[in-house]
Formats: sequence, C-alpha cells, structure tokens
Amino acid sequence: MKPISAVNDFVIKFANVNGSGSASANELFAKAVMRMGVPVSPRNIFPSNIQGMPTWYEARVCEQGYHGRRGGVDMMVAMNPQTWAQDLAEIEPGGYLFYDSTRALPPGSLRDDIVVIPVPLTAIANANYIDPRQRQLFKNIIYVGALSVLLDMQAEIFEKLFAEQYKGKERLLDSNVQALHLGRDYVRQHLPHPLGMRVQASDKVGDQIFTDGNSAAALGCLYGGATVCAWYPITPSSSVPEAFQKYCDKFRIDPDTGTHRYAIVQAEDELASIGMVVGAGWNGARAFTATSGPGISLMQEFIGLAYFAEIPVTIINVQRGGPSTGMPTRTQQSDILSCAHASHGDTKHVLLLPQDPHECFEHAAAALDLADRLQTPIFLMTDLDIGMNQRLSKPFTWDDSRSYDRGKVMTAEELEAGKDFGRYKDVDGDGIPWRTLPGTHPTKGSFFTRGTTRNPYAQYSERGPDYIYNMERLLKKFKTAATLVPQPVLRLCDEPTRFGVIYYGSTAPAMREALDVLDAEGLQVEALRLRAFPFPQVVADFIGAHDKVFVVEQNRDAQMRSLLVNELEIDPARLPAVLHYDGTPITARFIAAAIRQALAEADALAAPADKVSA
Amino acid sequence: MKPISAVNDFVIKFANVNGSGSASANELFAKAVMRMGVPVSPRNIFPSNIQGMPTWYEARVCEQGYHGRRGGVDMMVAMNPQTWAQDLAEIEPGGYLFYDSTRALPPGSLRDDIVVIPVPLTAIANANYIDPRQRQLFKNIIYVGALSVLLDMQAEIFEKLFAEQYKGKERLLDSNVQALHLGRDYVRQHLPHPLGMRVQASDKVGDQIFTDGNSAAALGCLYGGATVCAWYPITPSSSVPEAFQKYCDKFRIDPDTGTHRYAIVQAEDELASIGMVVGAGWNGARAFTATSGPGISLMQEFIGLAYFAEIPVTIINVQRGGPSTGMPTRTQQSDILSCAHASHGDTKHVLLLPQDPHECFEHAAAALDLADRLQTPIFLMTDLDIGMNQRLSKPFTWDDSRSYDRGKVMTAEELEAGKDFGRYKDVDGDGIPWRTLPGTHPTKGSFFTRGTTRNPYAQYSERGPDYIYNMERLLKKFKTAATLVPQPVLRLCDEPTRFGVIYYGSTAPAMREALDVLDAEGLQVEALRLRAFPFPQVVADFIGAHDKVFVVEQNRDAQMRSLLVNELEIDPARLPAVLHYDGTPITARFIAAAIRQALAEADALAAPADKVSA
Amino acid sequence: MTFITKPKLHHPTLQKNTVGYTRRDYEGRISTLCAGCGHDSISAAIIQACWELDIEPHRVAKLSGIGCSSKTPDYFLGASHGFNTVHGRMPSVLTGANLANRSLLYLGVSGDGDSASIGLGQFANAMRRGVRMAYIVENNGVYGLTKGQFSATADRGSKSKKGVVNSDSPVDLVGLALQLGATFVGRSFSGDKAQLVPLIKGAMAHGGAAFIDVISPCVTFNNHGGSTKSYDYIRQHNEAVSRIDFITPGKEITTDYEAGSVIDVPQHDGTVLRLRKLHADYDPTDRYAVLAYMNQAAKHGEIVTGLLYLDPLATDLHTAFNTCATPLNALAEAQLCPGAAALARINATLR
Amino acid sequence: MTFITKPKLHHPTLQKNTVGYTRRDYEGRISTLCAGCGHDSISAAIIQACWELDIEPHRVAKLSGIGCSSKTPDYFLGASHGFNTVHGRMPSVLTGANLANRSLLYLGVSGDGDSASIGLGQFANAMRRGVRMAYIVENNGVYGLTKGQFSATADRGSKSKKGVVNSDSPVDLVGLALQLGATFVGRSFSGDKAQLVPLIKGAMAHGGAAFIDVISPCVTFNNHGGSTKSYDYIRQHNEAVSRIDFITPGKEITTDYEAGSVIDVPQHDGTVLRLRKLHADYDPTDRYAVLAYMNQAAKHGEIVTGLLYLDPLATDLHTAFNTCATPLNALAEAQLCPGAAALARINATLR
Ligand SMILES: Cc1ncc(C[n+]2csc(CCOP(=O)(O)OP(=O)(O)O)c2C)c(N)n1
Ligand SMILES: Cc1ncc(C[n+]2csc(CCOP(=O)(O)OP(=O)(O)O)c2C)c(N)n1
Ligand code: SF4
Ligand code: SF4
Ligand SMILES: [Mg+2]
Ligand SMILES: [Mg+2]
Repeated sequence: MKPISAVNDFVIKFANVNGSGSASANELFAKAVMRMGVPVSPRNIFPSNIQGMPTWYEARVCEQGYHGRRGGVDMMVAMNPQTWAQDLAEIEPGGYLFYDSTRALPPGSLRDDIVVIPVPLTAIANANYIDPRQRQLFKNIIYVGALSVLLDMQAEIFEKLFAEQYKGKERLLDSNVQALHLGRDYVRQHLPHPLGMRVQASDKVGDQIFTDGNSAAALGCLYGGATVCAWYPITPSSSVPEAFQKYCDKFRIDPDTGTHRYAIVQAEDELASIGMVVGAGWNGARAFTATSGPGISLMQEFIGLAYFAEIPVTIINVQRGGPSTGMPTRTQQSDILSCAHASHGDTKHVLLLPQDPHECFEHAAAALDLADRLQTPIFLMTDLDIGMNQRLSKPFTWDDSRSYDRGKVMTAEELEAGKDFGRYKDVDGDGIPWRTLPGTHPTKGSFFTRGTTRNPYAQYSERGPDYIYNMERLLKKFKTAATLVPQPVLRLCDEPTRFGVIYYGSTAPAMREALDVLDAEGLQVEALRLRAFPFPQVVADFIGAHDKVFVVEQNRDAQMRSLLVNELEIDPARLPAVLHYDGTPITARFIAAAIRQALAEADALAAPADKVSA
Repeated sequence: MKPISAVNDFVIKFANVNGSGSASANELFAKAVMRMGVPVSPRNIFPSNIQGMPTWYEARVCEQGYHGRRGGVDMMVAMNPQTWAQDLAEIEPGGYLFYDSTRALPPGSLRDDIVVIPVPLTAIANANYIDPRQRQLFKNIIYVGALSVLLDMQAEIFEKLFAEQYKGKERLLDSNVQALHLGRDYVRQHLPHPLGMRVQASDKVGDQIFTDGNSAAALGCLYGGATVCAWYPITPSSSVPEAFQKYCDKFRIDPDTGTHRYAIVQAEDELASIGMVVGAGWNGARAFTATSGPGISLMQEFIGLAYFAEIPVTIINVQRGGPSTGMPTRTQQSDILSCAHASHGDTKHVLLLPQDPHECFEHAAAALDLADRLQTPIFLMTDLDIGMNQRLSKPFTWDDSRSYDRGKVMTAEELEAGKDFGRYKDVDGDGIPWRTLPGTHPTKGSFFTRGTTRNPYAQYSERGPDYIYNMERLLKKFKTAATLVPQPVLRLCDEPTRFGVIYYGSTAPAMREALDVLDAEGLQVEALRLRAFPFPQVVADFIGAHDKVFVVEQNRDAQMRSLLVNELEIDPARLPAVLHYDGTPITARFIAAAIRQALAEADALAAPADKVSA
Repeated sequence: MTFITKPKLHHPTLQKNTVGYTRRDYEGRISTLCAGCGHDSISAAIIQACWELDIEPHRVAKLSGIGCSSKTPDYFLGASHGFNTVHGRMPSVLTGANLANRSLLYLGVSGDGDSASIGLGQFANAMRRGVRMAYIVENNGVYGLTKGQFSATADRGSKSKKGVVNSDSPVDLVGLALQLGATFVGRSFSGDKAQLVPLIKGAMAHGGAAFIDVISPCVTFNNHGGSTKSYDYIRQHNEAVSRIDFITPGKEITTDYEAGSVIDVPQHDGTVLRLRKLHADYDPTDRYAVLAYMNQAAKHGEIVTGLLYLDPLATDLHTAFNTCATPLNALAEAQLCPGAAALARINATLR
Repeated sequence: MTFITKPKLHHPTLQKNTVGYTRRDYEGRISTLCAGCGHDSISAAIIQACWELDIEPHRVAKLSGIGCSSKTPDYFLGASHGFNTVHGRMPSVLTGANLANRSLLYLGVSGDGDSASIGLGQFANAMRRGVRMAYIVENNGVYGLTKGQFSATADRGSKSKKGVVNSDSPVDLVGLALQLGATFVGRSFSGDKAQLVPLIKGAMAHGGAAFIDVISPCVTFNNHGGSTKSYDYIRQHNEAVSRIDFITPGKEITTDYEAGSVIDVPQHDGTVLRLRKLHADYDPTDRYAVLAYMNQAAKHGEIVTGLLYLDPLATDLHTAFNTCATPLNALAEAQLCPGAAALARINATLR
C-alpha cells in the first residue's frame, strides 16, 4: 500500500459531534493553513439539530486555489464513534486515518489500505485537565496540535491565531497554547512525522479575505445604505441579519447621541418580515429581508404586490435543499423559478447571482440601488454553500466617489414647479415611472397605492386598456433592468469553440476547475457566468455563437435553463442540462465528467446531447 | 342608416347599477331566449363593489351555438346614467338603443346612426307601484317585457319561467307577470315591433343545461366523494364552496339521523384552508379547497409540503386578473406557472383544464380520484369566465357502475399478512408509493410524515442518495400522471396541415368559432385542446406533425407555452404565442385575426411567425 | 332612470383650522360603498377628527388591508399618501412604514375580517411591538366585500344572510389588544360621532399603539332574519332568485347618548345593539379591571363603549429601538456608509 | 472519544395496562435533542399519560409544526401516525385531520415560536373552533432549532444569548386560550411529572379543545447571563470564537411540590422560576376569575400552574357541525354519491 504523498493539495475531513467545540478547532486549523499562504476551502456538513449529532468539516487544501468541493478524502480525523464505519469507508486508498486511540478498537474495525494514526487524545486530555468540559474542549485543540506536526505546520502560526482570538482573555489563550503543544509533543515523541501529505508555506493567498457570504451580504447591505431589516430566523439565512446587527452596532450608532441609524425587527413570520420591508420601501427607506425557500413561499403574495404596485424591496434568499422543509442544512440552487416568477399572475423578477463572499457584498449593495431604481423586488440568490461557509475571495472594495442611486423620486420642489406626476406613467421611455414619498408636499403628489389595476395616474380602473398599458410598461421596465444588472463574465478561448457552458452562483469555483481540467485534456469549451436575470444581450449572443451550450446548475429541473429557453427563445436542444442536486456542493469532477461524456457522444454520433443528471 | 336585421344572431348588452335587481331580470331574459331553443351565452361584467356601481350583462344570442364573447353590441339597454356616454358609443352602426325616456335627454346625447327605442320605464313603474323598492325592482321586469315584444318573444315563455321561479311565492309571481305585461303593452301600443333584429323559435338548445362552472365544480366534488371542504372567501371562487354547501344540504344528510356526511369550514385564511385540506387528505378523507390567485400565493408553502410528503389535495383555482389583487372581477389564465411550479424547490404539479360547466363537473370528480391515486395536489384550473357565468353545456353524466379510485392505501389485512411497507418506496415501478392511514393497525404501518428528506421507509435522512431516489421517483410519478389525466381533444382536417393550434380552458368556444371562420376562408388549421398538465405523448406528436403550432392563451407571458417548450423540449420558434389578457374573455375575432395575419406573413416571407399580442 | 345616490360625507364648513385647512381639505374621493354603510360614518368622523386636531393632511400616512372598510382611506384625507395593501397584512406594512419615517402620523384602517380572521397574527404583533399608530377596525361582523360571510367577530350562533350558522367563539379584538399590550384601547359605534371623534383624536395623538374597535353596521348583509315587515318583499325576492339581487338602500344609523348611560340602537336587521357608555370619571388605567368590567357588562348583553384603557406614558417601537431623531429615510449617505477606509480595516480582520 | 450520551426516556416498567401494552410500547425513536432538554421530560410524561390512560397507541394521531419541540412526536408513540407539518401551521392540519376521522385522539405538539409567533393566528382559531385535541406547547421562550432567537413568549427586557434585548410585550398563550374559548386550559413545568402527567391525561380525555402550556427550559440557549461560575469558562470560549461552539451537556431540571404551595426552580442560566401550584380545591370553571388570579400572581413574579380552566360539558367542532358518527373518511361510496338518477333530475332543473 502506497501512502498518498501530496503537498498543498489534499482533502482533510473532520468527523465530529455538534456542540463539542470542534467547530472552532477545525476553523483554527483551516486558518493556519491559510496563514501559510496556502489556499484552503472548508465546508461544514451539519445536521438540522443542535447538539449531539454527527457533523463534518471538510477542508480542501489546494495551492492552485480551487475552492470547489473536490470529492474524496485523503485524511479523515475520526472523532465520532457514531459515524466511524462510514467515515472509514470514505478514505481514499493510501489515505490517512487519524483517531483517538485511548480505548482500543474492536478487531477488524480498520482497513489495511490506509495509514492509521492513533493518538490517545482522551488520555492526554484527562491527564492534563480536571473539569470535564475543559477535557472535552481541549481534546479538539490537542488533535489540531497533533495534526500540525504531522502536516509539518509551525506552532507559531497557531500561537499567533490564538493570540488574536483570545485577546483580553489571557486565561483562555494560555490553556489553548498549552493544549496545542500537548498534541504536538505527543506526535513528536511517538509518531513518524511529517507525513508524505503535508502543508508547505506558499504565497497563493495574497490579499484575499477569508469570510462567509452571509456576513459579506450583510456588510453589503450596510454599505448600500439599508436602514430597515425585517427578518424571521431560518437556516441558512439567519446569519445575514445577525451579522447586519453586529455591523450596525459598530458603524450605525450616532456618535453624539448614541441613537441608532437602523432598525432591525425580528418579525413573527415571513409574511410579516416581507410586509415590513414593503412598508419601509414604500416610505423611502432602503430595506431588506433575508430568508430561504420556505420563507420565499410565504412571501409570494407580498412579492406580487411589490411587483405590481412597484415598491423597492430587497430579498436575500440563501437557498437550501427543497422542496418543502427539504434538506435545511444542505445546498441547492432550486428557487430560481419560484423567485423569477414569484406570485400569481404574470410576473417577472430580477435575480442577482453572486459567486462568492466578494460578490455577495457587491451584489447586496447593488441590489439596494437597483430596487430604488427599478422600484421592484430584487432577489439576491445565494446558497448555503457560499452563505454559511468561509471562503477565500477578493477583498471588499468601495469607491467613496460613488453615491447611492435613489431612483426616480419626485421632490416637493418639482411638484411645486408643477411637474406632471403620473405615478404609473412612462414618461422617460424606460418603463420606469416616477414616485413620490409620503409627506412630500401639502397638496401635490399624493396618491393611493394599491395592488389592483389603476390608470397611469394611480386611479382605480377596471378598464382593459389601462391594465394593458401597465402590464406592457412593466415588461419594458424589465428590459431596462437587463441593462442595469451585473453583466455576465465570459471566459473565451483563443479559437471559437463549438461548445459553450453557462453557469452561475456557487457553481463557479468547481466550474473554473473543470474548465482547466478539460482544457488540459484539449477539450475547449467557452464559458459564460450569469450574474443576473433578466439576461443581457451578450447571453443571447454567446449562445448564438455556439452549437451547444451546457447549462450547469444545482437543481433537478434545470430551472435557469428554462428561463434561458423562454426569455431568449432558444431551442432547448441547444442547451444540454448538467444537473447536480443531491444537496452536496457540485464538484469539478462531476462537471468535467458530464461535459467530457457529452462531447464524446457528440463527436461519435452527431446526435443531440441530452440531459445529464446527477 | 340601415338598421341591423338579424335573426337569432346578435349581442344585446344591459347597462345597470349593481344591487338594483337587474341581475335576475337579465337572467330571465337570457333563459327565455334559451327556452325558445335558441342558444345564448350571457356574461356579467361587474365591479369589485357591492352596490351602486356600474355593472353590465352582455348576452350573445347565437343560433350556431358559439358561446364565446363576440365583441360589439347590437342592442344596448342603457339603464345607467353614469355610463351613458360609453354605452352609447359601444353600439354598432345600425344598432339599437333601448332607454328609459321618462326624463327628457339633454340635446345631442344621442347618435343618428342608431335606432333609438325610448320607453318611459320610471313613469310606468311609478304609475303602477307605490313602494319605492317595488318601483325599482319592477322597472327591470318592465324593460324585459318591452324587449320581449320588440324581439318577438312570447309572453308564455316568461310566465312559465316566473311560475317556476316563484313557485310557492304567488304574490311575487303575479306582480312579476303584471310588470312583464306593463312593458309588453306599452311597446305594443306605442312602438313599431318586432324589430328587424329578433329571436325566432329554434331547436338548437336540445338537452343542454344552462349553469355556471362554479356550481358544476361543486357538484363534481359532491359526486366525487369530497367530504371535507375548507375555504376562505375570494372572488370569483366563493360560489364553489357555497354551492357545495347547498348540494350537501340536499344530498349529504343522513336520512335517519339527520347528521351530516360532510364538513365545510370557512377558515381564517388560505394558509389555514389548505392546511385543513392537507390534514384531511393525510387522514384519508377526500378534501378540497377553492380559491383564486392571491389564495394560491398564500398556499405555496403547504402545496410544497403536499408535493413532497405526497398528500392528496384538490385545489380549485378560479382564475381572475393578476398579478396581486389585480382585476378581481375580470378573467384570465395567468396562474398556470404559479400552480404548475407552486412552492420553492423543484416541484411539478398536475393541472386540469376544463372548458365549460360540463367539464368543471367531470374534472372536479376526476381530480379527487387523481389526488388519491397520485397522492399529490391536483389543481382544477377554471376562471371567472366559465366559473361565474352561466353557460350552455352538455348535461352532467355519471356512470353508476364507476367507483372511486382510492389509490394505493395499504389495509390492516395486508399489513397483518406482513406485506412490506415502505411509505416512499417505488414498488410498482410507476413512482407511486403505498400509504397507510392513521389508526390502521396496532403495531404495523405507522410512520412519521414530514416535509424533510427521508429514506424509502420514511425515516429522516440527510443522505444525498435517499434524496435523489425520492426526487427521481417523483419525476417518474409525474410521467405516470400524464397517462392518467384527461387526454387532449383533437380537431383534425382531412388533409394534414402545416399549421396547428393549441388552446385550453375557457378559450374553447372562441377557438371553435375562430376555426370555423378560418375554415370558411379556406385557412386550414388543426387544433388540439389541452385538458391537463403534464402533457400526454399525443401533444408532442401533434406539435411534431406541424411546422408551427399557435398557442392561444389568456395571459401576458405565454405561460402554457413555456410549459410546452420545457416539458416537451420544443423549439419556441415553432410555437407562436397568441395572447389576449386585458381581462375580457378572448373572442373568435381576435384569434382569427391573429392567426390569419400570421399565416399571411408566413406565406409572404417564410420568416418565422413571432409573438402576436393583444 | 336607475340611480341610487352615493352617500355624501358631511358637508364641510369652510371654516379654517389653525394650520389653515377647511374640513373639505380632509375629504377624499366620493365613496363607492353602499348607501347607509356605517363605514362612511367613520370616514366622516376621521375627517372631523383630523381637522379638529389641526393635522396637516399630508403628514398622515393611511394604510389599510382589503375589504369595504379597507377601501375607505380613498374616501378621506385625499392629500395624504395611502396604501391599500393586501388582505390582513396591513399591520406589518404599517410597521415598516413607521420605522422608515417616524415623523409622520400613521392611521391604520381595517375590517373585522381583515384584522380578526386572516390578520389576527399581524394585528396581535403590531400591538405587542407598540407601533405608534391609530388602528381602527370597522367592525360589522361580516365580510362585506365578498358578500356577507362571517368574520371572526361574529357571535356564536348568529346566522348569515345565506343561512349558515356560526359555531366559533367570537374574537374580541378589544380583549386581545388589552392582553397584548396596546396602550390606548377604545370602542365605539360608527353612528356615535360625539363619542367617535374624540376617541379618534386621542388615538391619533397617542404616543404608542392605539386601537379603536368601531361597531359599524353593514346595511347590505345584516338586514336578514327578524327584520321589519317592510323588508319582507325584497327578502322573498332575493330568496326566490337565490342571489342578493336587490339591495335596499339603507340609511346611516346614528345615535347620541350620555356618558354612563345605556342605549338600545336598532340595527338594519331590526335587532337591537345595547351600548353602555363609560362614565366620564371612569379610570381607564387598569388593563385587567376593564377586562373584568367588560365581561360583567357582556353578561347583561351590554357592549361597553368609550376609552377603555390608556397608558398616558406610553412609548413606541422607536423608543425601544433607540432610533435616531432623523427619520431613517432621510439619513444622508455619509451617515449610512462607513466608506472605503473602514472597509480596508474590515478586510484586514478577515485575513 | 467524543461521545455525548443521548437522553434516555424513563426506563419503562414491563407492567401491562388494561389494553395490554407496556410503557415501552408508547415510546418512539431515540431523541436527538440536547442532553437535558426539557422537551424530553415532556415526551416522557406523554408516554406515561398515554400508558396510564390505556389508550391504544395507534388510535392517537400526533401532529406538530417545526422546531425542537415539534420534533418530539418522533420520540414517543412510535406506533402512532405522526405528522411534522410546516412551521406554525399545525393547528389547521390537525383540524382537517380531526374532521376526516373523529374516531382518533389528536395530540398537537408545538413550541412557543411555532404557536405564539408564526402560528398565533392558527393557534387562536383552533381554540375558537373547539377542535377536539390535546394541544401542548413546549414553551422555552426561544427558538431552539434556529439557535436561540426570541420567541413571542419571551419576557420584555430579556436578553438573548447573542445579547439582543427583547422589547415586545410577551404573548401569554394561556390568556389567549382562555379568551378564545378553549375549554380545558392548563399550565405546568416540564420537570414536574407529578403535575404534568395528570394534566396530559385530562387533556387527552377532554371533549373539546384542550391546551397545556408547559414551561420547558432550553439547556443550550438559556444558559447565559448570571449563570453559575462553573459555566464562565465555556461562555468566554464561545464568546471568543463568537459562535455557540461548545454546548455544556445539561441535566433535566425536575421539581415536585405540593398543591397550593410556591416553589423556586433554578434554571440552567442560574435564574429562578417561581411557580405557584393551584390548590387542590381550586374551582377552575370561571375563565375570567382565573385570568384575574393569574395576573395577581404575576404581580408577585409567580407563575400559576395546574388546571386553570375546565368546561366539563365541552363539546367540539363535530358537535357544532352535526357530523355523522361514522368517520368521514370511512363513509361508503353509496353514502357519498347521489348517483345517475339524481343527476338527471339536477340536469332537468338546469334547462
Ligand atoms: C388573500 C386574500 N383572500 C381573500 C380575499 C377576498 N377578500 C376581500 S375583502 C375580504 C373580507 C373583508 O372583510 P372585512 O375585513 O370585514 O371588510 P368589510 O368588507 O366587512 O368592511 C375578503 C375575504 C383577498 N382579497 N385576499
Ligand atoms: C416558514 C419557516 N420559517 C422559518 C423556519 C425556521 N425555523 C425552524 S424551527 C423555528 C423556531 C422553532 O421555535 P419553537 O417553536 O419555539 O421550537 P423550539 O425549537 O424552541 O422547541 C424556526 C424559526 C421554518 N422551518 N419555516
Ligand atoms: S357591503 Fe356592507 S360593508 Fe360593504 S359597503 Fe355595503 S354596507 Fe358597507
Ligand atoms: S436547543 Fe434547546 S430546545 Fe433545542 S433541543 Fe437543545 S435544549 Fe432543547
Ligand atoms: Mg367586516
Ligand atoms: Mg421554543
């Protein structure tokens, strides 16, 4: 059996029990790798439960900086007896099994095609701590210490991280450092080290930041000028408003009075949270809510009102596995249709599709501008994979010369000057009407907002022509939206290619890797990353420029593909779907395999490629 | 000016004020025409208001039995001063204006290209009645009487109708007959009669029945064995449960005990009404709810639960103008997408598409069978046009030898016999699992129903493979559904044609007429009427057999077309959309014009026909 | 010709209030409600109250749900922005609007169906949160706009026009508002302008969540069972044609009685409503005392009207949130955006 | 190795009840809740109550919403059908299920978030309608499953683990149930088996809508502020890593005290809960008296426990609807379908 030897390119997975303090220890490990200049992308795989259930932390160490899930496990840190068997089975041949050897294992509970690394963690912890909680807690740090030696990582890095984390809590600091060394010393004395699989200092991290998409989106809302946030807790979105609260405490307190320049309401449910956002938007404050699938279903009626009455609304949908309660702690891109066509009747909504924390920040701020400009709901479509996992991405940037786009709001002066005000009248030819805010002018510009049909002057009307005027104006406004939303990102080849691929959101890192892989195999495919719906012209052009364009997404029903087909009037036969939807993040291996196979088939018989399913 | 002369082929429109008693008078008129063996199709055009606002009753008298709205008005019965101008303007040149001439009209308030028929209704009423309410009420009957002579209709027909209506209320009967004759006598003595436009006895009504789709659907639910109805009032669906109540009072009272074999709950909102239906369906009772657009939006979360947990549910959606509160008293087919893909995540739902009261009855009963068989929500998609208007249609039929299909429900005996029970296991290869009802067996067959992922044995699972198994089984089940739903109706030509047309629901009568018109012009178009989603194979075949297939629907975004494109993988270019969505029922004139023009263009330049919009 | 005259709002005097507006300036579009609808009386009272309060019309934001009652904001304060939201969810929209701009006055108008059936949860939460608003429910015990089904405030055992009997226990919005923490709670009758106008003024001026339950008879769907002979003919007709075909134009029911006294007010359906007006010296500062008092009166079939509860020191959600004095919708970009430098520091913490 | 033992439900005796089941036959799957969660104590009480009541497990249908509390039906009565519906909407599903088959017993299990926040409207309406059921709220004042945000039953001024302060007035589900017409209303504490078991038995046997509010401490999200020294270290750690990283396995809090007495029960967070148990001879037949009594006690920071209100003659929705004795889901086709002949007659009336 030949042990895996790999430098800066492996997957290590920690099998733990939730609530046992492992989460922070595992993150400590990931951060240390990063501090060595080596990119790492960790993923929490956690249950819909609070304490005592299995949870995993899968960290991909990858010098080339591929952040997508790779698949396969090179080293398993097996800390959970409940899942021992399945964890053992997951290890690649030649891989490593790190476990707590305090109690002897029953015979036959190991594999002979892997390297076994026994460390008596419990024994070490018990020998050094009395308080059972501390024993438990430090056991985690001890295994991190042990791993650090096995993987050839310097103690200093960890000590520095501790120092930052426990600043002002010296008692914790010291005991953590001590625990780290307990682990390091044991390995140094009892085990061969370092392993053939190891981390080596590099410079591939650069100025990238390591954070999660939910905090990034919250920060984007702060920078974008959101003042009202109404929400209802739901996994995996709760950390958006929670982070917004944290940032507001820091940046939105009036220095002189100590009063708050924001209001955050934890509503009684999602019908109320969206209702509050609609009310605030109607009244001229930038407002947002964050939710996930079930919340989107409950918000449908209000979303229809906001579409038809034309009220700025920002909705952050951190997607999880559907339908229904589905897989609350797994990731998917399966709310595309329920958001793009939210509510009864003919509706079309704007979707933004960030790929990572950096874009979560950018798009969140952009969403607030777009909502005011377009006077309609804007959906920020992220998912659990980018929302709740920390990810390396470009640092946040903000141009101080930029100023908020508050859209078409008629002022008291304009009204006073006698400017004609037709709330639902298309005066500029872009389908976007002007609005007034309550309280603007004593006698001019007031109107009655409603979800029923009305004429361009906002008067109730049941006349067909008034209705048609309004509905077609809304279509025109949607066309305008296509020119304002974040534009697609292209990856072209030197030579035009027969095949293209379209993807979006959290699929990006896996896609990038897959394209490199295919490229290395001489399979040239041009790529377009969607960043929003409606689709700008370049999307149609891109599809037009290729015989076939794969549409890669993380849902069962090829939802984005159906929007492409219908909005751009494309023959579906030209858009083979590549679908991965089991709740785990899509991998480069999966994408590359699907495309490779489709290309082979296409070459073999010029028959049309068809849906490829996970 | 040449007065319109037409026998059994004209449109008469009554302009009234709601709450004035005109509704029953106008219906009386329509019924009388029908009793003469002449088909008539009336339509109420009413405001979202209770009393004192304009309301119209447009009756199309048509011997060929075209029930679609024709457009244009040959005779206006102008009883509402508020709308005088617009009513006057609507009359076709050579048409007739019938009005109350008690007060003299201001000069210039008439047109000279129409025939004016002044009748001093108020004067006649006041001369004969003292009670102001009776004066008001009988004025309506007086105009009916006057019209009956002008249009050459026998008094006996009306008297018979009165006799039926006021059976046991003789006082009302006599005074109505008297009022009728007041109107008849006045015309006989003072006006030329009959007009060139008139009704002539015929035999074109046959055994057809005259009723509205909502009552028909309610009756279908009664016959289909629904025992639980939970609803929340909303126009235009409220008359479904109200009619169900009426029928249950008649047919569902235990003759011996007087107890009820049904339960109808007026819930607090639509989230509750659908929740109750889900609970009843889970517990083995046939249950339904009726609602309209806004209710559908509120039901989304529960619909997703019913889809994923596989619970029989029947939802009658009487569509109205959307989005949002939209046009509550107008008709549309614009909830196709919000129902077909209701709720977040990947979902597909079964839709039934009745064309008239006869099919409302049939499909409602079928829906209850399908819900039990498929264990999923079934939508009965009607609309205001067929739901709330009386329409001539084939009589209801029921085969006493038929018995309810209760679907795959495992019995205590089967469980006792040790039959393997996996709630979410596909044992029959059709994607439909077996279920047990609560309380079936003391120790076997119990399971925990949930909206979260689970394995085939209904145990909570967060494993990808369990999830995929379930989601793909649901797709298979949906394929099975296509073979069980009401199949499409074809109208083929002797020769194969290049062009075809697909339509559904309340568009049917206008379509039938349009096809005849085009046919008469030598424009051959084959037609397919969809009766359900998912689409059976013949739909794909039909499209495959034609170069281009028009898809005619009453919404803005060509919603059914997008389902056709995506489910059948059709090039959208082959499916030109014909869209009418201003809230008025689509007309043959509109459809014929759209298709005629498209064919002309197609002939001219072989360029692809594109969307044709209303 | 057929012509049922629309109800006219009280003819405005042309006298100006201290902010320079005549009563007409507080009117809205002409009502489209049924002649004699209690809701129109309430609109008139709102107009009167705002005029007397010297509120500038455009400083009021009026929000409602869906229903006949919820249509009324179109019929008063034409110079105010109005929002006819969705059925039963106005409270959340009002809450959001209020948070966005604390400098306006908020008037929420709803119906018993809108607030006690579909809207119960949102009604309760708006009260719990202490959103500053005057929340008026125009309570007729039925769903007017959808033609007379029961609402949750209908009494157990009552019979709808279609003959359905109600078996649910009624929701008493006043009782709920008291329990849930509303700081101004009143009840009145649409036709009792003398009592209603001051109540509305008090609610508009209140510093927290103010609720008024106004009994407001529905002419059209409450004139069945036990009604006077003269109605019979019409009722029989409507039965025969099995639809509410002819609607007898009603008259506004008005009343005026002394504080501390009881009065029987005949309703459109001939039944009588027994109202007890609180004594002028009644002390409305104990939530639970008033609950007990109301329940006592209920035993004698009496409905207590007046200002039932008041916390004069009430504060609102903004106080709880400690939001800044400047309306949130008026904060300048500089006050909202920390800028590039701060962002660089944030980036630094994420490496 | 890391291994936090899961809470075990009380070890069942093997003694059989009159219908031939041992207590174990009333158990369910092993709980996945946190060690020491009050909800598990309630599950144990439900098991005990059903066993003592001699109910055949499969004659019970157990329904819940979403939450830690709503997961518990999976942990008892394994032989009963269960339905984990959607968040806050279990009452409507239970109502529908109940209408479909009146011959089963219905047990609704919910949380304070599930019933008092998102579910307030449905909770209220199930009580109003008199749906026959035992409705138990496992009340911990927080959203457990979503990690410790406030629910609507949290007291004004209380502080969440994340440091947020609650400014809304609390919803008292007992008060609401009383006002809305529930005919059996009780309150207890998860750890007071002696009181809880009889209450659950009474509720299961009740003829109408029975509600029990059970205070059920959340080990994980209520062990902040003012907790005993020994917890400090962990709290500091969690703060430092700014996540609820380490969860101290808790112990079930139990208590047992005399009727009529008051007891202070220390909670996981070191605070104390003061409970007053109703006198054995307390007459629970006056809704309003008990409301007043509770409010009195509240003034002294006491929470009254026991059977607060009972209408011994209560009937249910089926009585109101006069539904037939045969469960609706068991009616034969012949009893449901009028058949072809009747249809022909209906056709005749439509010509
Ligand atoms: C989601 C939704 N469901 C149902 C309706 C239909 N609807 C309109 S108004 C109304 C009831 C109004 O009753 P209430 O609030 O008492 O007002 P009223 O007309 O009696 O003044 C209903 C059920 C709707 N508009 N929206
Ligand atoms: C529509 C919807 N919104 C939000 C959630 C997320 N969620 C799950 S449980 C829960 C709160 C549960 O609190 P509670 O009912 O008190 O139960 P506990 O966990 O405290 O026992 C929430 C908000 C959801 N499942 N569905
Ligand atoms: S129906 Fe009733 S509530 Fe509605 S307007 Fe008419 S009288 Fe008023
Ligand atoms: S989080 Fe709280 S409520 Fe949930 S299981 Fe743990 S202790 Fe119980
Ligand atoms: Mg009402
Ligand atoms: Mg809770």
